[in-house]
Amino acid sequence: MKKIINEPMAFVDEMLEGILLAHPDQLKVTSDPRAIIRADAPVEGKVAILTGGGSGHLPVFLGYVGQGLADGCSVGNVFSSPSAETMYEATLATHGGVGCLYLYGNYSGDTMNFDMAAEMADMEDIRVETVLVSDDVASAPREQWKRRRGVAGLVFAYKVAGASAAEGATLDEVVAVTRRAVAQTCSMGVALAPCTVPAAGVPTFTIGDDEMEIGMGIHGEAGVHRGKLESADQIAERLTRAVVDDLPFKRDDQVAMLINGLGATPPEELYVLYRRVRQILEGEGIFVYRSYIGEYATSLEMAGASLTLLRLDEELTRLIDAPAKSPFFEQS
Amino acid sequence: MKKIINEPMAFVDEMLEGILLAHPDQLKVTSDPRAIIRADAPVEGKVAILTGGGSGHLPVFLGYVGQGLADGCSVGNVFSSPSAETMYEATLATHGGVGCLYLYGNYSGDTMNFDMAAEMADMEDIRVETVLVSDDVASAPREQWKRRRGVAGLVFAYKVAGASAAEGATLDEVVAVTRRAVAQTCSMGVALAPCTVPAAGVPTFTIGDDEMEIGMGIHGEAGVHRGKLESADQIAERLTRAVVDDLPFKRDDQVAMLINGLGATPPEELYVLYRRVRQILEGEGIFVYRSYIGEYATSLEMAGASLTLLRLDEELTRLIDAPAKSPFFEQS
Amino acid sequence: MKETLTRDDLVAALRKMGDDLTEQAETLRELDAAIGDGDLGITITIGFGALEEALDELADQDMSTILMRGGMAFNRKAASTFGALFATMTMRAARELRGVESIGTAELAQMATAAFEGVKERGKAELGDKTMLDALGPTAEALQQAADEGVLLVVALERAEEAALKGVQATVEMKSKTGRSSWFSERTQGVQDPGATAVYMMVRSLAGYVATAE
Amino acid sequence: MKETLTRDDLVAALRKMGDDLTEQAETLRELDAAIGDGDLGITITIGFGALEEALDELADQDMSTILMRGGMAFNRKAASTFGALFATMTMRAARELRGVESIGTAELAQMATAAFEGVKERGKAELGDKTMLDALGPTAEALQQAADEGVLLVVALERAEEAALKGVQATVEMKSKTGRSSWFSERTQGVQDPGATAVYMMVRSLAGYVATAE
Ligand SMILES: Nc1ncnc2c1ncn2[C@@H]1O[C@H](COP(=O)(O)OP(=O)(O)O)[C@@H](O)[C@H]1O
Ligand SMILES: Nc1ncnc2c1ncn2[C@@H]1O[C@H](COP(=O)(O)OP(=O)(O)O)[C@@H](O)[C@H]1O
Ligand SMILES: [Mg+2]
Ligand SMILES: [Mg+2]
Ligand SMILES: [Mg+2]
Ligand SMILES: [Mg+2]
Repeated sequence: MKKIINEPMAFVDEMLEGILLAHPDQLKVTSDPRAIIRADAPVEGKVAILTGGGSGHLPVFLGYVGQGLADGCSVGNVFSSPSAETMYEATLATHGGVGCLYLYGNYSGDTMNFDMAAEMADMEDIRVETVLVSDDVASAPREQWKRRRGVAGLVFAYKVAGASAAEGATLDEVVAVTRRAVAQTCSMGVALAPCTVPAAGVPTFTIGDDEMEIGMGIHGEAGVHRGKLESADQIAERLTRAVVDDLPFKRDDQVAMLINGLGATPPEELYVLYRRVRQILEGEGIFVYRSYIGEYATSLEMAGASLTLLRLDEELTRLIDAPAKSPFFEQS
Repeated sequence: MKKIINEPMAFVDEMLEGILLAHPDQLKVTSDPRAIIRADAPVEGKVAILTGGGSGHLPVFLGYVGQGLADGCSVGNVFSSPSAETMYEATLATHGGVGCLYLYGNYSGDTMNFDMAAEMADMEDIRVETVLVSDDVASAPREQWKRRRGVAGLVFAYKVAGASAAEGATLDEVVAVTRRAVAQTCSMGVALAPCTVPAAGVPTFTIGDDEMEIGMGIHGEAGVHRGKLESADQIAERLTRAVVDDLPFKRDDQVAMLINGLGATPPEELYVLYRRVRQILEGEGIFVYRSYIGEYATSLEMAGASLTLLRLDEELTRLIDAPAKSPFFEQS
Repeated sequence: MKETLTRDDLVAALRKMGDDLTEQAETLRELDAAIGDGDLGITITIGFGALEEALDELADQDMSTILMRGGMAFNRKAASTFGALFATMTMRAARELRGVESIGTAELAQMATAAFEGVKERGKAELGDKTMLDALGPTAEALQQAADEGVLLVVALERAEEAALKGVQATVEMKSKTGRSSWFSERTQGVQDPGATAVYMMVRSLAGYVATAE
Repeated sequence: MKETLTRDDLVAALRKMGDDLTEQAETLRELDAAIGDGDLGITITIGFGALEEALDELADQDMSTILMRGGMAFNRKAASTFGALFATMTMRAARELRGVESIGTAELAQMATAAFEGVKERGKAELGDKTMLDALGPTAEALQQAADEGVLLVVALERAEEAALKGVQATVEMKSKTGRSSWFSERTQGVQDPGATAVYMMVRSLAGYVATAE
């Protein structure tokens, strides 16, 4: 895959430089160039939401730093965890005196580094709680859902946690509602073509010209089914079945729905997919309260898409509906 | 290129079905299934902005139907003009008694069909004025800028025209300010990899694994330079030079800037490109007042990007800053 | 061989034209891909498909209505430069058919001339700009000449086909001055204009119908 | 051949380790690509690069500081599962080095055991889960055994290398139970664990240093 880049090793830092040049009203950097926070951080008296992870997934993770979303983000190399020290810097620069929530995807590199950061914060008497997003149905059976990968479900988690913190909830309250959201969020994806990490220079996986892989992870982790490329309607059927049967989502459930593009798949195709998923859900009596369709969690130029459903209750509905604003996500 | 689609011939209609299912609060369809308009249309006493063109460029064109933007859109097959009759339907369903502006890209298929539609509207005593967007520097020399293709500059044209109409300007006023914006908008793009029209099944062009094409059109129309793929900084230099020297943009000019992704190019790369363009502009004393970075005008899964600059004056600055909201574009 | 075309002939000839052009869609796609955007193949396939479908409904209308509605159906489903110009051609030709019961050389010549003028008005291009005008113009001219000489339809169309072919071949050396391909005008030299080629194929198809139909 | 390692030896051995592992980065990338995400090659290249750079600044510090700061530098630049665990290993091993002037078999055994315990704590995995523990555990055990027997460092490392190799080979048949690869546990069978392989390469590199350095 051809790329518009300079030195592959400078890719992440140059990207960050661009983002900071473009959005100085919304974002600023800390003493650690990889720890980026809200321009108005720290917000005194508000629970700070910290996130982070490898680069290459924009808007995830940095794109969800903003009003009604996260307060800070530590930025790793492409598909690699940020360091413990970066997360610690982001923590110091954003905490508003009432504790921090570390909210990120369940990947061992991130977990290990952010656990180290939390231990460092603890030594400064900053209280840190962690909620891991683990929504990828393909990566472990239901009984072990906490072992699953975190994928596009992150978006709902940010929305809920960020809105709750913005409302003035305590850390315990933010943690509780975010955990509830995460426990009711399921995703399933399909990959059609791989992406290439700039510094690696080779595709993350290989796949036949006429093949697709259901359940592939956003770094190219193997999925649950590889087979001939099917029609959008058949793919919709597979993704919807996997997600609906998992939680399971039931008749009269009210859900927020995300059809997410992985990078190279055009929005037109996402709407073709959305159409059929929506029809199937309606057929099952599952009510789609709010829909997001677009690129919300990508894997560089990977081709493919994912479906995420979040079961709503009254509080989650309010938090999902709340306004939010970042350079990458705006809802009024 | 593999696609998430059903029957290629059903692609556009299924996509529209998905968009209407997803955004019933913002969009509705007319008696012609390809004529899509604002949910609150017609807005009495407001100049209606009508647009349209081939599919495959989302958010262009339909994505800019919304508050402070366009009122209606006629939707063609992929990369093909909509019919005169569709545009006529959209006109009938949106005009608010004070005239319509047809605002679209300079492509002969669209021009011929929309001119036919304007003649049909004229027979109903609906006044229609046309402003063609022709911002692609690569497609004709400066002296003949009205012959140029319309590309990502459409976004600024919608923003300006939509905000002006929303402010209550007359048709003549909307036309005047939109023409002024269009006359001061220049774009230049680079393509790295082609896209495939679903019904055609073959890529729109071929290009070597190590090549790029500067100035290629958004349907794969030949550009002005094909050569070895260069670094992001070198590409930035080429695009910026072409755009700045064309108008030309001068020291102390204030501009709105758009770095637009064509489809497969990740946002990370767009920011790497943005960084260098911004540095060059600053070096020339050109002040970037507002930046848009992302996918605003795509070509299915084409890889590449474009730079657009709009020279601002006081009125244009106000109109660019005005709020706007559609399912694909939100600014508060 | 047909001496004149009746309503049933018009319908049959249009169907044959649809079939013939659709068979050549890939050639047209390739030509358009070389100097345009490659959509002409789809336009032809979808457009003539829509026209043939419309004919099912229109078969008992008068010739003028058949031609006009057929052209509109083409552009409704396959709107494009070519579609709009095709609809313009059929509309203008249809105007010449009002009250006409059968088409001989004189009528066909009038229709072709009207179509040519219509395309000129709609597209604001000139002969030599490397467009369909460069096939349509010679066609109209040859038919007019044939009408003046009073030759049979089959001969007139033989000459028209020849004229269209020469016209289309002449486009190879032209540089595009209008439409999509004019953006890289220099590079269009050496490639035959796709729209002109389609017009030539239409003339050839009609000539074939007249020569062979019983 | 070295009987003990001084501070200069530690620095030299770490540099050699960096060079050796970087040379093998492509192998590690491929293993990680097969059952993980393929970033281990980059992690190794960047991480050891950062470590070697840090050594330039650290060369006159004590051994414990060198090791701890070196590991932190690795993870700062190449944070990842492997990076965090590498930093954990060096930090725990560094703790054992406080006040120590030279490393013999006994000291090395203590360092390895502490590193092993540290990785277990941080990663919450068990032996047999197909992780670096499966190379690190046998290494620590072999070194401890050698220390108990009082053998020379060079012999101890020979045995450790052998144990690590066996450990790493045993991972081939294991199914991953933790980390990225556990998401497709079944399919990981037949592939050698990349992290364990890296640990084995580190042990081999150190054994090579001790065997050949003057
Ligand atoms: N202004 C014009 N007048 C007459 N014919 C034109 C004009 N512009 C383009 N054409 C014809 O249209 C053909 C291309 O048709 P089509 O593929 O539908 O156009 P596009 O894809 O550019 O909209 C050209 O080959 C040419 O013959
Ligand atoms: N919980 C764990 N405990 C010990 N080692 C682990 C653990 N999880 C993963 N590893 C090791 O880390 C290696 C992968 O490292 P790395 O590529 O950095 O991980 P990732 O890319 O998944 O973050 C694995 O091969 C394995 O040896
Ligand atoms: Mg990794
Ligand atoms: Mg076209
Ligand atoms: Mg064309
Ligand atoms: Mg890895």
